[in-house]
Formats: sequence, C-alpha cells, structure tokens
Amino acid sequence: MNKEDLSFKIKQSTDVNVRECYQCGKCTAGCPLAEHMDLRPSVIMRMLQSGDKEDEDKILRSLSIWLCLTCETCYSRCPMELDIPKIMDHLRQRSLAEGKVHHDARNIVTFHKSFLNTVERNGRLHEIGLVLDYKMHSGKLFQDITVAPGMFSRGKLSILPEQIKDKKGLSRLFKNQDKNTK
Amino acid sequence: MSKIGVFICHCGENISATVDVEKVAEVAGTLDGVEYSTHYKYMCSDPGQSLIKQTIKEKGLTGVVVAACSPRMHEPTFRKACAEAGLNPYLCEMANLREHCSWVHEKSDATTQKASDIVRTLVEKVKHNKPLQSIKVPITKKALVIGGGIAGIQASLDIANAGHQVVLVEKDPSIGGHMSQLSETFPTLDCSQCILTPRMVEVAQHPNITMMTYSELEKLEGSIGNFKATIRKKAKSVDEKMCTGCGLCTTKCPNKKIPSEFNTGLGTRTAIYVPFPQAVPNKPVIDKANCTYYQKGKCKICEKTCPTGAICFDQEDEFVELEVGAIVVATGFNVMETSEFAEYGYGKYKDVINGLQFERLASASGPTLGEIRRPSDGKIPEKIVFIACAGSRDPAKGKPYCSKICCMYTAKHAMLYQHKVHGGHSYVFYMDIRAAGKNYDEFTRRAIVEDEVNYIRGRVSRVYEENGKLIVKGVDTLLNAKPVEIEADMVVLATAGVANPGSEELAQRMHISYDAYNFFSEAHPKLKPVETNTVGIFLAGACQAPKDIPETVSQASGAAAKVAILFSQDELSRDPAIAVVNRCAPPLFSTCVGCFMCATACPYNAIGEELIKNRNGEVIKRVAKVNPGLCQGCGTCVAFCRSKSIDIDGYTNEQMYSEVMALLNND
Amino acid sequence: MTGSSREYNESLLAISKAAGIELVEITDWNCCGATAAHNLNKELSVSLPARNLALAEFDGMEELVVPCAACYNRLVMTQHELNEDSNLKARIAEKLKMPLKNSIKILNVLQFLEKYFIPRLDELVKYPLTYDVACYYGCLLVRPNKVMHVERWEDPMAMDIIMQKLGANAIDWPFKTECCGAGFSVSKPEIVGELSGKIVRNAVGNGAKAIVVACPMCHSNLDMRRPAIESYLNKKVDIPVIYITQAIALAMGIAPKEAGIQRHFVPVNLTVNR
Amino acid sequence: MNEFEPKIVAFVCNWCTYAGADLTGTSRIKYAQNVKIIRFPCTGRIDFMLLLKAFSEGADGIIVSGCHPNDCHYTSGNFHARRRWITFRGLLDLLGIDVRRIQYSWVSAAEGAKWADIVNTTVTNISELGPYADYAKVANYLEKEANL
Repeated sequence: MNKEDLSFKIKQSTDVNVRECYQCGKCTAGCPLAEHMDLRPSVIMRMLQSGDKEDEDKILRSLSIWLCLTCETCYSRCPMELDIPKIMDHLRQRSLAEGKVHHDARNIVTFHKSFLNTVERNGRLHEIGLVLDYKMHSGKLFQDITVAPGMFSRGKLSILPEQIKDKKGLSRLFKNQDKNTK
Repeated sequence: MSKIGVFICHCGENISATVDVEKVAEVAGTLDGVEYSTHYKYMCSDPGQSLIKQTIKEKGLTGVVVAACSPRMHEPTFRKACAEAGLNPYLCEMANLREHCSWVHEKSDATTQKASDIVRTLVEKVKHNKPLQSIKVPITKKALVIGGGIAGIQASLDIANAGHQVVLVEKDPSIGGHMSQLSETFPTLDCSQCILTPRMVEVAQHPNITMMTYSELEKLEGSIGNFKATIRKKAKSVDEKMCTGCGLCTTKCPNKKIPSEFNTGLGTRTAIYVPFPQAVPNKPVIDKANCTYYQKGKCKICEKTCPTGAICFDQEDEFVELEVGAIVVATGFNVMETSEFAEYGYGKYKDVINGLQFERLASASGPTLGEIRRPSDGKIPEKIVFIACAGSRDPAKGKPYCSKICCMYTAKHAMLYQHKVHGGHSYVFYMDIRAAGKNYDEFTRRAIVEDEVNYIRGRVSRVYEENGKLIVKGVDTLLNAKPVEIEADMVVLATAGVANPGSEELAQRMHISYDAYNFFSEAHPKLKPVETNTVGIFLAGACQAPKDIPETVSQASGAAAKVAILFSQDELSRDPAIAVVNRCAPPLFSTCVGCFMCATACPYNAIGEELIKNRNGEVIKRVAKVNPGLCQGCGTCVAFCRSKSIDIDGYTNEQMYSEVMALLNND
Repeated sequence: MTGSSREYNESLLAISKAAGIELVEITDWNCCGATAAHNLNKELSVSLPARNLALAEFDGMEELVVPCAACYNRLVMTQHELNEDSNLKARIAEKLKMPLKNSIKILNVLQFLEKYFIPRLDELVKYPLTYDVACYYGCLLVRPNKVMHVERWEDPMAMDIIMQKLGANAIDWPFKTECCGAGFSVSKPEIVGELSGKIVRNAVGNGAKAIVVACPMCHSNLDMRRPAIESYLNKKVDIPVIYITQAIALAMGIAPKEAGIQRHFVPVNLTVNR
Repeated sequence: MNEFEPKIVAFVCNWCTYAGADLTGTSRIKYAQNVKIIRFPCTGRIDFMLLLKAFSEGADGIIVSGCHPNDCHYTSGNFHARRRWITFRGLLDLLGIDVRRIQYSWVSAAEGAKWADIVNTTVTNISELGPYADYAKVANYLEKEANL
C-alpha cells in the first residue's frame, strides 16, 4: 500500500485493511440497497485495492456511499470480518471534506446536518425544528406535508423544543470538530 | 582437549541472505576448542558431507557442529556422515541458523551476532557430548490400522499383502467409511460402492487381517517396534460367532424411526441394525441408546426372532491388548456442522442440505433410490442451487483453509443433477474453481459447457423461504457485482471438511501432533507426509487434511510401504538419549540416595531399583536403575532428582548448563 | 421520546409503573447523534453518547435502560470503541470535563423486559393476546453481531419468546432483521417504501396479524411511512405495527389509551378478550 | 530500536515449541532477535535451577514453553513442569526476582505465529522491566543450593 492510497488512509484511520477482501461478494449479495447503488460494496473494495486515483475519485463521488444505511449486514456476514460500514463512514466524511458529494445525495447530507444542527441547538432532537431546518436547506418545502397534520393530531409533534441545561458542555463537543458538519 | 569442527551452511541463500556466514565462521574459528571452521553453500549435499568427513579424518576432530537448518530436518543426515568418517554420531550437533535465525529476522548485524551466539552455544554443548551407542530393540511384526475407510482398507491390504499381520480397528459397525456413502466419484463417475465393496470383502477374507469393528483405541503405550495397544470392543449385544447375518431381527425391531447415520438422517433404521446392505461384517449391532429393551427394560423381540439365539443383552465392552510394531492412523474426516450458518437456513429448512446428504440422494442405494427428490415433500427440484465454500475459506464463521474436494464434488453433484433431472436448472455459486488434478479441470469444464450448469462467481448472503421457494440471494461478481436472486427448490451446501470429533483425544492418546483444526500433523510438510512426529505411527487419508480418494489411496499405500520397510528389519536402532543413574567410586558407588522421586515422575515405569553390594556381597545401598528398553528419554526424572544422580544422555546437566552459560556470555 | 415515538415512552412507563419498577431519567441527557453523526463526524458520534454515559455514571446508575434501538446501538458502540481505544477515551473525557469509567451496563428494551418482566409475566398477564404476530427486530438491536453478541442474530428469538408468553403466536419468518430503511425516512422516503414494503409483505404473507417492534425508527417507517409502502407494493395493507411494550400493556390490561395505541397512523384494532 | 536490548533465553521442548518455532521460520514470520532457544527433550526435563543459572549469567528474561496440556509427547512431562513452575514462582518471590521476567507458555508444533507473538510480547515486556541486575543474589543462592 502506497501512503498516497486511499486504502492506506483507511487503514490508518479505521484499522480496516481492504487487502483482506478476496472479492467473494457476500457484502453486495446481502446489501438491501445494492440494486440502487452505482458502485456496489464489493466493487468499492476492489477499486480501493487497485489504488487507482481515478477509481478513488469515483468512489468519493459515488451515490453508493450515501445510500449505505449502516445496517451492518455486510459486516456481520463478511467471512473476513471486514468492517465495511466503518469504511463507508470514512468515505462519507472524506467525500464531504473534498466537496465531492454526489448530486442526488445532497438532501441526505442536508438532513444529517439539520439533525446535528437541532441537536447542537437544543441538545435533543426536536422533530419540527429538524424538519423545518431540513426543508429550508433542501428546498423540499412540500414533502411530508401530508404526514405533519397526522402527527399533530396524534400528539406526536410538539411545537417547542425540549432543551438541555448544560448547553456549554454540549457545545464543547461540537467545537474543534470538522467544519464539514456545519 | 577438544578439537571441534564447525561447518556453516549457506543453504543456497536461505541463510547467507540475512546472516553473514563468513563472519560467523571467522568468529567460530576463534572459539576455545574449535580446531577448524568453514562455510559452504550446501552442507547437506554430497560435496558438503564429504567436506565434513574429510575434515574429521584430516584434523582428527572430536566433535562436530553443523550450523544449518533445524536438527529436526537434517540431524540424522549429518550424524550419519560423521559415523561414516569414524566419529561417533552422537558427537555431532546441529545449530539451527535457518528456522530460528535467518528466516525469522531481517539482514543485520544483530542477526549475524545471534547466529554466532547459537553456534557458540552448540560448540560448548558438543564439548561435553559423550560417544553413545544406539540401542537395539526387536520389532513386533504386526501392524495396527485405526479406521476402516478407504485409507485404512488400502493400508491394511497393502501391509497384509506384504506378508505381515494387520489388525484393522473400526469404530462403526461396518468398515467402508465415507466412501461407501458416496454415489459416483469424480472425475470418472464410477459408482463408488461398486469399486469399494470388493475391497471391503477382500479385507474380511484376507488371512493376514484381523478385523475389529465397533471398536476403538483405548490406550497406547510403548514405542516404535513395540507398541502395546488396548482396544475397546464395544458391546454389540450380538454374538458374532452365532449370528449368521440373516437380518430377520432388523425386520422385526419395533423401533424403526431412528435417523440413519449412513443415510445422513435422510432415511431411518431400526435399533438393531446393519448400517447398509453391503456392510462388512454383515452382522447387526444393537444401538443401546435407542433400544426399547435397554431404555425401558421390556421388548426383546429380536431375541425371540433370532433363529440362532445370537442376541445377548448382557454382553459388555471388552478390552483387548495388542502388541504391534507400527500403527497407521486412518480415521478420516467429517463435514462441518452448518448450523452456524443461520443465513443459509441449514437445519431450519428441510430442503437446504449438505453435500454428503446430496450423495445419499444421488446414490442408487440411498433413501430415494438415486432419484433427486426434496426431503420436505419428495418433489423433484426444478431449480437447484449449490453453494461452494460453505464454511471453507471463511475465517469468521468457518475454517480459513480450502477443503480441497468441494469444487470437484460440487461439479459432480451439478452434473448428476443435470443427468437425472432433464430440463432442470442448476446453479453453482463459487469463489474460485479449484480443479487441479488429472482430468479434473476437464471435468468441471464439461459440467459448465456440456451439462449447462450455471456457474456464478460470488458468494450467497442469504437463503430464506418465501411462498414455498427457497430464495437465494447471491451476487455475480463478474457482472459488476450484480445482485442475483434465484427462487430455488433445493439448496446444497458444499460444507467444509473438518477433523472427526474426538480427533484431539485420539491424538493425545497416541502422543502425535495435531494442528489448530485437530487434523493430525505430518512430520514434515514436504518430505515426511505420511510420518508423524512419533516414530512408528503413520498417517493415511483425510485425518491429516481433507483430500480426495486417489490422494487418500496413494497416502495409504505410502504409509503401508513405510510399515513394510520397518518390518523388513529384525531389530531397530533407537536413539540412545536415555536416562542413566551415575556411578562413583566406593564407598558410595553412586550419589543416588534411593529416594525414588524419579520413579514417581517416570511416565513409562522405566525406573526400577538396584542393590549395590560391597566386596563381601553385603547390600550397602538401594539405588535407582533405568531400564533402557522402556526409557523414552523425556528427562523428567532428571529435573526431579534432588541429589543430581540421574542424568540423561544427550541432554546432561553438564551440557545444558554449558549451553546456558555460552549463550549468555558473548562478550 | 416525547415526539414521534411518544407512545413507546408512554407504554414503557405504563407497564413499568404497573409492575412496580421505577425508571429514572438521566439528568440533562442529550441526543446520541444517531446516523447523522457517524455519517458526517466520527468523533462527534462517540462524544455525544459518551456524554450520556458519563451523566448516567454521575447520577450513580448501574444499569441504563435504552428503549430506542438507535440510541442503544450508539451507546453500546461507543462503550465498545472507548474500551478499545484508551487514547480516544482520555480525549473525550477531557472534552466532557467529566470522569468516564465506561462500565455501566446498557440494556435494550428486550434485555430489560427479559430481566424484569419475563420472570413475572405469569402474574402480570391478565388478558392473553391470541393472534399471530411477526416480531421484527431490525438492524440496530442485533448488528454488528461482533459487538452486540446476540445469540442467533440471523434469527433472533428474544421478542418471539416474550410474545409467546403473552399468549400470541410468534410466526417464523425470514425478515426479522432486514433493514427497514431507517435513516432515509425523510431524505429518501421511496427507498423506505421499498425496504419496509418487502418486510410488511413478507409478514402479511406469513399470516401475521400485527408486527411487533422494539425500535422507534422501525416503527415510524413501518407505520407512518405506510403510504410509501403501499405505493411500492401497489396495494393497500392494513397490518398494524405495535411496540412490544404496548403489547405487554394490552396483555396486562392497561387501557389502550394509556399505552398510546391511538397515536398510530395505521389503526390498531386488536381486540383483547376481556 | 531501544538502547536496552534484553537478553532472553527460551527453554523449549523438542516436540511442540521447538517444532512450532521451526514453523515460524518456515512461514517466514519475523520476530525480535533477542530470544535464543535451547532445546530440551521435554519441559519435564527443565530443571528450574537452570533458569536461575541463566539469570546469574546475565539473562534479563526467560521463556519456558512446551506442549499444551494433554499434548505431551511423553504423556505427562508438561504437567510436571507446570507443577514445578508453580512452586518455583514462590521461590522467585523469595529471591526478589520479578516473576514477570519469566514467560511460561504453551506453543504447539502448529502454532508458528503464536511463537512469534510470544517472543515479541516477551521482548516488549522485558524491555519495559529494564535490565536484570541482581546477579549476585542468584549466584549466591546457586552456589549454596546447587553446588555449582
């Protein structure tokens, strides 16, 4: 492994060695989202093994890494016990840092950011706040408009967020973090 | 004054690539007592050995250190060379510069320094070596073969045909082993039973072979040439001499629903049973755990039925002691329990079976008389999926090794299915096709091209049942990892070959080595594939590692040849590294105080007592005495002796202390 | 859990109260960050749950009952990662400005029920449930199995055993641990429709009259996202989805309203033989 | 590399650990050079006085390794060794030798990788403990007790 290789950086940060993958494909075979992926898990593993820079760029720009739901099925069945979800986390963070997020994945990223925003603001999840934040950033103003009234009538949405007391302590956790989460 | 010769081997480049052999030779030459020191490319070659022999004669050496590979590899070679030059072979020692130095370190000064340290240590040891004479022991020319599968059958026949007595011990009621369960064999598609059963009959009829079925090795003592084996003959509850094998009892036994081991649970048998129609011996045994009489105290229908009165319920296990000179272990293998693979549904879905079960379905003598039918409803499967590497090459849940035989038998299974079910569809999920063997690759190609078996490169992640079909979720890694879903009627898992249960205990009973997976270890991976680390015990077949029939048969014949070679001699030279009790001048005669701690420590009962008498014949002392015929040279007694009166030749206190001191004083 | 999974909270508190078990909330707890954090920011995904662990320790608790499967998963993973990496542990404790022993016992709702309810179910169950149910575990309670150590993770039985004890017939079905689409509930609802749709279809096909869950994410996807499911399956499906705690509440004779049964999108019309 | 290179002697049996160490070589698994092996027929043969001798001659650490329980080529030598080791440990305390300087282990003929592991861990541990300096104490003891 060359120090420049993405596989090397993955090994450094996650302690997962992609060289161990022998391409049996069991991860892809069990992946609930394989059908929707542009690059399937086992293909990503193979591309990482090659160290090809174009391939590495393709991975970071792929939709696949954002479609991964971290359901952990691949990891739990992998005969080599390769922690693919951990690799996916790493790839997502890198894709974000390098500004390579796939177009169709932007709203997924937006949702995650909105989620963390509400958590940072309130310490807890506030669903209306989350959805409003998400809608503002994603532009999907009318999505789920049919669900919301139902949630109100069932007492499932509260207008005011719950807040934690020690906000300072919490914000310390968010500080000195990767700026990408903002 | 010692005159030691040091001979350093390059082993091609195996040693010289990381160790500066010239430097080591130079340093060795300066050691006290070293007369001559040199290095050479291949010390074990003929010129290398000649160099040693010549130097011994020219320089009048009193000891030799060959610094080369492991003594476990070439100690006999170099000791023989020394003997040929007139030097007592036990004055030759080996310094292990390859396995313990050059192969495990990078090239550096520290590596060379370590090599020098090792050489110096052995030089100091050899200074204290004494000439020893090898011990002669007579050989009992009778062999014990453990396991009556094809490996044990072949080994027994070969040894017996060489004119020696053989006792064949089999734990099941019949010999035949796994091969008798197989349908056809690859790559010829011969019927397995058709080629095996004549051999089984030959064993039964051979005048030199004594067959002991339903029996197991209980205990093993002694050593090469003179083992003493205790065999437990499990109670068959049937008198073998009176039974004629008419089989009437098995038709009348009321307990008919016991899963048949021979049919891998796909068929049933009775409590008094013969495992299969062609069994040898064709006489039944009573399975006590499932017999109504043994369990509930009432029934005895078989006894009433038997025309010769051969049933004897009060029979007990019998122990037979055998004296044998050599042992062939041929206990075979088993298939892995696949219950760990919940994702494949084995054990949950009746139509997910393993390869051995498929053999029974495909066998003309099997529960479906050779028709491929689903165990659940007896329907003929229209779509069948074979999953290779179910447990093999799977460090997470199975075994990291390749089971070697599955690629071939899976191709055979798919082929048999296509021959038997016209219009059927078969799929094989595989990772690699390993078909190395004569006509093997041609065989798998035939399955793909002519029989139109669909080979899909990829592993299966999940098998589950939906609407009466087994949904197989796999992947085609050759098509950009495209997910593949097949609605199958039956799934066959090519489960890993594993060591037989009880292998570990058996190995411990015989004191032979076994590997991390409980397969028995050969003495050398390349040059001693049929020997074990315990001389006189040989291996044959899949108890050493999964292997196919031709390979098993070759190894069995190899083991038989080793036994025949051993039996071609009348006596045997044994390593004289045994314990001795010292002698000293009167009035003590020996420093032994007669506490006999040594005797309590000895695992071989090799220590007796001796009375030391003075000139007048009066007993002045009772001391320990080692019986050289029994002592195996473990040296436990030496560590136990508080007066330092017992010592072990080849590993004396003097030698060991010298080694320790030499090793640590490298300034 | 005062939001979309309010009924989970209500039912858990109701059955605990009825069984005389007191549950204490961690003072000033925060959100674990869920998928968002570990997708975007590794350290945050550990530090957020770590804060809760430290708070619980501060409160002097020995056992932490975590009803939400996602929170449970994050907490267990955090505990695991902190124990594997002492540097990370020190760094995070520094940030939290709180000591962190990291030894608290974390129980998910099934383990909690197993420990405190199963031994007493005979006495607590007044109105046995008699219908066929599909117990759905999802991902987070069982995977990664190298950390969760669930027996038979491909075919877990813990919830099935509880439901059998409540009198119901827990059907054997293959989708117990398939993924429902979880984090895509808002951002990719069509994928949730597909993944959850397959699960619902299989449960119905195997004769289940209700799906029992132990995870708010699973619940919201199977219940609230029913329109997306129906559009994927191209037909109407009315199988209700209830929390295991609600099932227990019903069997204990607690009023359906107290267990939040009325809060579901798919009406629950499971009658109890009173 | 550390400045302190510990000297470690390994007392191993011929049948399991020596063969296991051979396998380490055959498998080309690398390990630290500090450990040198002395071959015994069996761990049962190892007189623990030899260990003291090694300390008195300047060893910083010792490995004793043989067959796993039940695997002894001579049936029971490794059991005797284990029993002796338990008694010997007490003696070490008395002599003031840190018991961590002796690594007692089982390595079978099939465990090449395990041998490399044991060597490397022992070297790390002994490096942390530092050089063993109390030769005199042991030498005295040996002179008195073992007449050497």
